[in-house]
Amino acid sequence: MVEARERAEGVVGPRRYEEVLKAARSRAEEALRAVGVSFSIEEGKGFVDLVVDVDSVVRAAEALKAAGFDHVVSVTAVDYPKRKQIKVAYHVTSYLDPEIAGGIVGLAVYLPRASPEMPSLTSVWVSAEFMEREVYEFFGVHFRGHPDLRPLLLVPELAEKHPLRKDFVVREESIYEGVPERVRRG
Amino acid sequence: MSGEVRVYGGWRDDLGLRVIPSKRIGKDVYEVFIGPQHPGSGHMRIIIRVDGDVIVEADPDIGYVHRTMEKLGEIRGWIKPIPLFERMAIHDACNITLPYVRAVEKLMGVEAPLRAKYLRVLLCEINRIASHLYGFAIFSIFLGHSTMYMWAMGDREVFIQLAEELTGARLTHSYPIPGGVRRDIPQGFPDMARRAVRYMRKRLEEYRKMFLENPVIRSRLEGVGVIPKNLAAELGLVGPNARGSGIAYDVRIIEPYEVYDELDFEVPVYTEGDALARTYVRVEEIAQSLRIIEQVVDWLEKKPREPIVDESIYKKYPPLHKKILESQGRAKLLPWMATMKVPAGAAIGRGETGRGEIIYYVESDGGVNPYRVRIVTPSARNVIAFKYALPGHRVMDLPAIYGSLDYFPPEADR
Amino acid sequence: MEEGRVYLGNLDVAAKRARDILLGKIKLEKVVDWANAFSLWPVHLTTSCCSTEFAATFGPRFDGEQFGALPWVGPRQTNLIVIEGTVTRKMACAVRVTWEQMPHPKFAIAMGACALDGGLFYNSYNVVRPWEVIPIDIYIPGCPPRPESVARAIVELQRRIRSRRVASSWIREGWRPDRDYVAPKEDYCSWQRTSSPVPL
Amino acid sequence: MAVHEALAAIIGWPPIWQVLIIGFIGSLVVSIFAVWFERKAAARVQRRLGPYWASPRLGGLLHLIADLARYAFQYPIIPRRVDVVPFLAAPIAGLIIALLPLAVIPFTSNPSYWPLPPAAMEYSLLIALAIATLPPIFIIAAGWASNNPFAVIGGVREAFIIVAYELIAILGFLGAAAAVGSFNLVEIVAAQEGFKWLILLNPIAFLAVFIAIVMSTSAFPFEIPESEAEVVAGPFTEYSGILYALNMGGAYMRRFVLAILTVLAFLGGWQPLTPGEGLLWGYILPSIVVVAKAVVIVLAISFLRAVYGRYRLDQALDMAWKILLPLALAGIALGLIEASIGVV
Repeated sequence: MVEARERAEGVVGPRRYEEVLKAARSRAEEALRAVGVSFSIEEGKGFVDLVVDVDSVVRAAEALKAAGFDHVVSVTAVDYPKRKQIKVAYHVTSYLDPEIAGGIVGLAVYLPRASPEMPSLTSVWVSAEFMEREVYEFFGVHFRGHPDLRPLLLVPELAEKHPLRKDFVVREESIYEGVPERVRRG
Repeated sequence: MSGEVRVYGGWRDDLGLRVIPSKRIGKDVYEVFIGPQHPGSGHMRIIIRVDGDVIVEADPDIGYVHRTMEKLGEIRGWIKPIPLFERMAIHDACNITLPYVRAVEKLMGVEAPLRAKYLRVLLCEINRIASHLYGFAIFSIFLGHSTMYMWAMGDREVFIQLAEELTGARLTHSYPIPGGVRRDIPQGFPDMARRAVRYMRKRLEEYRKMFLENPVIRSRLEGVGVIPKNLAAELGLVGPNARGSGIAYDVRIIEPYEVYDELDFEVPVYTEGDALARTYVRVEEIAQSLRIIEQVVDWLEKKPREPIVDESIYKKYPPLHKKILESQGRAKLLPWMATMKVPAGAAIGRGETGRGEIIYYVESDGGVNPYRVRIVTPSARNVIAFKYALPGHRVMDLPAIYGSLDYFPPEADR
Repeated sequence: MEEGRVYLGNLDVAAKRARDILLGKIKLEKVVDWANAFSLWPVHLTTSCCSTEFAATFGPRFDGEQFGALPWVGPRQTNLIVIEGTVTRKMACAVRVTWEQMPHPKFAIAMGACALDGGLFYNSYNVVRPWEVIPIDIYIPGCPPRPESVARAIVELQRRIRSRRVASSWIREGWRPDRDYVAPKEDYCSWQRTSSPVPL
Repeated sequence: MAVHEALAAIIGWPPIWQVLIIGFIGSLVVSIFAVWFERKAAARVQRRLGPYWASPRLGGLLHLIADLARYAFQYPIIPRRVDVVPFLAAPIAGLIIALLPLAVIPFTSNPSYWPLPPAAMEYSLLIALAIATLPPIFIIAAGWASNNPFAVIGGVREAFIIVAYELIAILGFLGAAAAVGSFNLVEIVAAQEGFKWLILLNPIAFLAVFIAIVMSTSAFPFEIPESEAEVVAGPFTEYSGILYALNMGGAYMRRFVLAILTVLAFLGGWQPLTPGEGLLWGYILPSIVVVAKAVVIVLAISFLRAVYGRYRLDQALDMAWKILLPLALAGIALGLIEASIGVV
């Protein structure tokens, strides 16, 4: 049993999440500064977003990966029609580095809403592959260099409409939709 | 006292990194569409390309149960998404809604009282056992072991009944609400829970004899679907699948939410990374959940009854509802909650469901509806494992690997 | 080809007469209905999360097999389809294809509020109503329905088959007149043509 | 000779009525009972009721009749893409040939009720084995004619399994024949007089034969060709209605026929009964004893479903070639040693 415990490196004990987040944040900031990527910070509750330029996102991602952030938790996209922007945030964290394990740091970019396009980070983080496909179909963000950019969840005709954008409106609550006419009864 | 990691295993020391074969596409490679109407697929489709009897490429085609949770979450206020989201993993309802509730609580700045936290943990652990047993049942029917399916299904009913006693619903509990829980424990619940715990401990031994140590089952699982630690971290697998590969990661100890830092339990980790290791992780987790249930029930019995909703919410209760809450221990949902506004900001709430880490990214613009709810369920993160774990295995290994990953499509498709 | 008829006879007439004798004269009707009622094998098609309760129905506590219902693997060998909850656009095609693969007489149970009118997902953009896709015999309300109500639906379907002679009349007529009004298959399966899986 | 006399002679010819009565009707009843037992025993192990409400007093036995009747009257679908003639012929031919070994198996030591003339009886074990190994060909044909990927995979698996188990079954029976020194089933039974049953004298060969039967009729834990988790219903995926019932019935009937052969070779046949004169004592009672023993074997195989999962194909083949084949050879060696010592 003792040997097995030694074999499993990176065993994390219980700790306060705030400390982990702080460590992860300073590690990420250092990593970005080291490669000379300028960034701004957006605070969230339980995470922090580092906003970078589209041009430097690959370099920033590689730096974060090298700093120990080994997998993507979520590729989160948010549509801001008023600002005409779409925010794409790669929320990453670490499994293997016990110091920052679990601290969520976001690598965010703002894309123009009319033609959202950015380089794919699948080559850096394999775990982003399916999530990028999801963002592609729901927001229409085109990921350059993605190995297999197809709709994941939706049928193709629906994926063209990008349902999670704010201008795709679903019927509001309390309006009951009647029987569709195309069903011929009796 | 708190959770600690405990590393088990070591029955196979010789497992190194498994090399994924390169994509050999030749003339004799043919395509097999497995699903969605297929006994070994559930509600998804896996397109596999087979060379002889060996899978060379696998392409999970999901989305057959995509019910647009993220979009509907944006138009239904802050309370009504709770019953909506628990349809993702209906047999793990408390675990899957609690992180959303916690994210909303973070934005609102309220916190559940201690008793409510214990009650949440109680239902979470009951649900975790039920979820593991369900996965266990599906897994064993994939391997053709119908008796284990029936046993696990039957024992799951024990915990469903326990949850029903606590919340009033078999599966869809909608138990945690922002700032508390809906109900206190009913009369006689602690004894019932202890009986269930004793029963389940006995049954786990029988599971070992019947299933885990069955030579046929072991030969199907040992060394099958090996995901080494590095690959598991690279793919971002979660839950028992990561812990079966030697990654000591559990949200309950990474970010001890509710009262998990006051409870004594272990997080089992196996280092082999094969299907058997993942199965053993689940079995050990059931045993640990039983421990937690015992502790929580003891605590609840010892402490006197306190309010189970936050004070800021309790203040807004009309007198009649206050009386119901104090006498019967039922917290009513009030009309103002349907149109309540939440301060602007973004929060990430996360928790450990039976299948692993779930993450809610909730963004508010200060309105009556969430501006954006991004849900990353454990199955949605595990689905990538099909693409990387299946190649190199035989077709008959597909159900073994599928079952050991404990993948639940409605959860992955959201 | 008049001579041919001397030797072979009119096969249609002969088959019809044989069918009449089998079903009418010998009172096989009752046997057929009884057999169909007590041998309702649901096909394995899980459409949504009601499948957990469906699985519980056939677990040891509720044991759906006591009514003779045995969940079976392939559609060709079954005669009952249970829509287990929401049917999405992608799944609708699978439901329809599975229904068409089943030999008649066949029956359908729609389980859950989503299968009635969408339930919680009534205004979702990806949900279709199963009664547009296939003809349904029995609806079970609930979200999700308890296993008892699934068992109740099976018993109710048995009663209906036996009292209304559904199965035998279906075999006699060759089709079921009150059960053909669903939308055309193209409505649900058109996406399969347009979507292109990875070329081999 | 008048026509009706000729007809009566043909119907009264022992091989024919043996195939028709014991074979068809008997094995139909046995298969229904075996399926019922399989479901009911599994239900008991799994703490539930099993089929029940069609006939509460009979313990739900009528549910199986209902299943059969439902299959019989359901509309059989013949998909457009199948090869029609083999698709239709395979289940029927498979069923008939599965029953044909009964045309050469003696159920009594009374020569007047033997299906073959005494001279031909010398090789009855070999003839029966030769016919008994034929039906899987038709399962493969069914799979290939279906033109469905799952059916084709199932057919290929069946082919793999045949190659593995056929040799073991034959070698296992040879172990019995070697011990007695004869291929005559009557002599093999006669040699087991006085409870010197070959299952006791040569348990190795019996074990090999038993597992070979389990494998050949794709029962658990070797239910690989029809393994539902990957290949739906295997070779029978496209079959519906009565054609599927024939296919499934064929498997159980094959199990029953092979069990009868095993009873004669290892379990002392009609012993402890000594067949006498007359139809009742000379034929009916001995055959009832044989069938009863065979039913025990069939039920034992059915019960395995409740205990085991299924092996992987390569593991099953591994087991067949690396463990069972040496086992069967050891059975022959043991039989030869016993024959030379004179135990039997």
